[in-house]
Amino acid sequence: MAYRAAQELRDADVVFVGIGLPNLACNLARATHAPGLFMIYESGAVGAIPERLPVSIGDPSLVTDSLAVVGQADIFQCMLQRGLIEVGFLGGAQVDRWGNINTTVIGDYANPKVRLPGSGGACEIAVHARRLLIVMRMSKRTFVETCDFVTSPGHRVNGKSRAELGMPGGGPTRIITDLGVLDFDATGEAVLAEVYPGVTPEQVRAACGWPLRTADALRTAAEPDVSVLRLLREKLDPQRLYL
Amino acid sequence: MAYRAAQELRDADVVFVGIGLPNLACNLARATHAPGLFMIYESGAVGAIPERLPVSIGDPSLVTDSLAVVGQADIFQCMLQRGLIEVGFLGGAQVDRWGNINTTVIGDYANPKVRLPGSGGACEIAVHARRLLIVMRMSKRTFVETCDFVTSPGHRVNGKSRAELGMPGGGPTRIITDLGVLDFDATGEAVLAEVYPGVTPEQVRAACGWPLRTADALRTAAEPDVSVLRLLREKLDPQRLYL
Amino acid sequence: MNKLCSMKEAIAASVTDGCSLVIDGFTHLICFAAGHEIIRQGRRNLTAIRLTPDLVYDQLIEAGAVRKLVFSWAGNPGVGSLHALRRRSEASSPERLELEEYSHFGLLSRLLAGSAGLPFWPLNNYAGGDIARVNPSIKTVTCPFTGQELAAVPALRPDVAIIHCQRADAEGNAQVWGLLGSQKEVAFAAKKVVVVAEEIVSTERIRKDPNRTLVPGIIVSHVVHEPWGCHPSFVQGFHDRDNDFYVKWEDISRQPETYRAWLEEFVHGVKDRQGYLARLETGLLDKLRAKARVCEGVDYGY
Amino acid sequence: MNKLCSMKEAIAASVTDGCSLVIDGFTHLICFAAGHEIIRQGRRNLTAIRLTPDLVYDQLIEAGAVRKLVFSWAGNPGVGSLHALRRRSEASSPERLELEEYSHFGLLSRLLAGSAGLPFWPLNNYAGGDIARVNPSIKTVTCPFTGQELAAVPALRPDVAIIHCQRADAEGNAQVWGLLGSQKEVAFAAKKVVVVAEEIVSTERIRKDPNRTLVPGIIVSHVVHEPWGCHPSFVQGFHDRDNDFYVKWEDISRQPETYRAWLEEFVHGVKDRQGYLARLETGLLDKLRAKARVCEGVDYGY
Repeated sequence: MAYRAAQELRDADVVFVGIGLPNLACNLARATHAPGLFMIYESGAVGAIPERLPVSIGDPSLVTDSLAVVGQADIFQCMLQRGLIEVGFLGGAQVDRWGNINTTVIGDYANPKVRLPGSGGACEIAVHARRLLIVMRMSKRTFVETCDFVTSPGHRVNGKSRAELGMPGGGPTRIITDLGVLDFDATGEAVLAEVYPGVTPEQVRAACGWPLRTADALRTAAEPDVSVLRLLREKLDPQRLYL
Repeated sequence: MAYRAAQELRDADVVFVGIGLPNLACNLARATHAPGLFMIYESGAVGAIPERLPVSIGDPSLVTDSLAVVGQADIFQCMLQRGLIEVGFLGGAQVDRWGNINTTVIGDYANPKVRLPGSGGACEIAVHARRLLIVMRMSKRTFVETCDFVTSPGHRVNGKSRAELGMPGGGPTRIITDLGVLDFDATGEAVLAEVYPGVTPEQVRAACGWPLRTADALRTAAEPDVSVLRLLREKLDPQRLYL
Repeated sequence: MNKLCSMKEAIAASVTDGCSLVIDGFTHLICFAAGHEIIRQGRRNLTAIRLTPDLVYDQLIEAGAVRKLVFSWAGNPGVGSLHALRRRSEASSPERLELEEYSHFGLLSRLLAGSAGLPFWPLNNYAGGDIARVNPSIKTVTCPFTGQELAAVPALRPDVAIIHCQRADAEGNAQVWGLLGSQKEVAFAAKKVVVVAEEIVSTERIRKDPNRTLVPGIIVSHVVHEPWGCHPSFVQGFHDRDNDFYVKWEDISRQPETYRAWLEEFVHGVKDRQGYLARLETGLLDKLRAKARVCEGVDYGY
Repeated sequence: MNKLCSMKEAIAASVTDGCSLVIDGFTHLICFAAGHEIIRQGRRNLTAIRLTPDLVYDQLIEAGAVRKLVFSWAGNPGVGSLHALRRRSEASSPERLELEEYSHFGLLSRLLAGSAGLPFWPLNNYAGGDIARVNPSIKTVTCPFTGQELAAVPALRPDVAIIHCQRADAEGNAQVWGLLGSQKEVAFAAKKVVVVAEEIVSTERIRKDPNRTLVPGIIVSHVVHEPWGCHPSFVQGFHDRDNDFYVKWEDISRQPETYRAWLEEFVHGVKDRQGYLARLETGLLDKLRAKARVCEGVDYGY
């Protein structure tokens, strides 16, 4: 997943980097095909070049040798809301066919089965980033017909489109899963567009909580080569926190 | 005037310092009875202790050795609008009996006889400072029945009180002139409260463009002693910019 | 004015039962020492506010100090959950914690309004998601120029803010570098500010680099000298984050029994921060101490 | 990306006839060199924006480059008037300059909205005075929580911002200390940013002290190396304000004849900033050069 996510990043993209796997994908992209990737962390580090894989988005290694460190008001107002962020990265506990994401509760909000961490900056990243990448492992429990709670809005929220809701960002462009990749069609619905080698479309559909449609031209994803795997395992995530 | 204005300042007051005479008065107060005077300049210098009399409120001597230097957004939002400023100091081309001040135009706004610099931070200082001191030389031309333009609001603006207009600051407390001092009565009207030695109430009234009332107990101001005069002339304003 | 005092005195004088409180810091500069002292003093019914309530907030919750949490992301960053918070907020919980939640930008906007002396702050926006639906404090405002509808949140003015910094003078002029989080906004929004510093320096030294001053002493009421007061969080230029502790915390905090035992040993069982530090594994502080990366100074001459 | 170019190239590529422009700086870091190059290139019909239009804006006006001025305080600070501005705005003037005026806080709020990507910004307030009466861009907005009526101003997005700084790298990462004015807000509000620096340094050197970076290179399109580009304004740590010049300017600018003669000699009559500096009184730069007051560095280690 980290490898496939990294492939979505282009050199010189300005990326709003979240904790965990997105961070790993960005570091991989920077170490391979996108050395000019510009990483902004919601903690305030701008143009960071961390020497170690940061465990938290507020790791001190993000500060040392970054291009700028600013308050969070500047990050959210002058970078995100101002429209400077090209790529946002989100994961979550649930996603639906419109790319709505839930990171708040499983069950009823007032009386939840599981209390999750909440939005953090996710809601505004979903609203403002020009391209949004969603990275999540796939199962019927996580890819759901309807999210228990919409923390971060996708292409249609409670029946309304992004345009109707006045969202400046472009919305989700892809969902990168452990089985394949979902793209979004013109109506904003996620469709299966790419499978990993050895995975069948049926397997993907079986792991999806809604009747997943398949794109006309189904792609097969490339496998990471040995050097990339070694980079991930030995250098970027030696503790195997996200692999 | 500088001496009389300085007397209005108390040790530990947080003062929003403007250019020119207010600046001189603050430096005098700091050099005499109010060493703890805390000076904030609209240029962004907080807790400044300038080594020379700053010619401009943006002089580099205000920066060196100040306690903090911040952007103007912080000065206006977090200091002034937040209500941290105890004393503001303003002058102008015209003042009326309610303490409204004009620093914008003489004559009609669209077609002015004289174009003045405009508000700068004066309007918001008048709105927010808890105590406002006005420092102006007195004449029928400057102490007028009605200001040609109200740049900075006093106690009554176009017939409305500060409370009606929702102004958080206390409004003008005194007008310090070259002839004496005007206080404001309960209705917000300026009345003659103090004359300098050798000045008669009649002289003051003759220099005022509205029928100036006299307070019940008229005070006489103390003269600055020789050491203060020497301090002003030799140390604080050796170029006699404001004396 | 010299505002120096001990953590015990600062907390006793500023944090009262039922007050609203921020112990700020975004992963960086989180003053665990202040939280522990609040637990020791037995404060109750606090409204605890922070974008990222973390371990020390969870400890306050477990210790019974908190009635209500105002937040935007509650977890053990990079590791897992806040278990006291989960126990007090999931369906099976007997004594439910009151939660008021925003996104980061939303809660930050409340603090921005508080710090700027405005009654509300506009932001773009909550876009039809469920956060605004379940939180009645998120309303809308219409731009008087474009007619665009924006989100609006009300000003937040916490009773007390506790701000940890690298250095401060005795008047509370506090200098911070590295991650700034929302420390400035929190300090200006609060009614009372406690500054906690790794190092107390002369006012003269503060004046040598005025652009580094994040919080001016005029808004500060107490100054505490508490080196290592942020462990296991970090202080740029002083010590690293104790990542191992964050990882271990997941196990310690998952069961109420081990959680309580930890509080007993490291909070109730010690008198002050010195006592806490003395109980840490030998050599840990040396291991966490920062390797110097000193930048050059700049010229303030004219 | 290396964005270094000459002032001539930067102005030619960014400032077009009829565009809106900020040459920012609050007494500090005012880039006179940029203003003079704009005059030399004969730009016309500019909308010139700044809280404090000063001598260089007045020179742009006298040279016929400006159609409209958006401002909050127009004078020669500490000395007197801007005479070209007065000649073009008082009753007897034949060709009237269009003026749009605010208080400092009002105009700054327009830039804050622009920099934050919001359509408007609220502030408290214009309180019944005449500024809001004569400026239709100042409206009101009602707080959705308290019902309080506040002033509101629309976002300002200038076409070009010119930001002078102490040092920048070739990508435009700009570091500033001393007075910060509204440089950050102006840079983020603008559609195109030109950074002018006293010193061009390596990116590595910028990265040594990231908290000093005021403008990140990602929003910068051109970088110009122009030492002494701010004379007679000042650059903390580099050179003092030339107060004598400001005082003398009152006499030079009062009469159109002497004013035009000065422009002829110091702007039209020279090729670039080097030419301007060569015409200054011998020894002046040495006199103005800052006496060093270098602060200590801070530790970014972990």
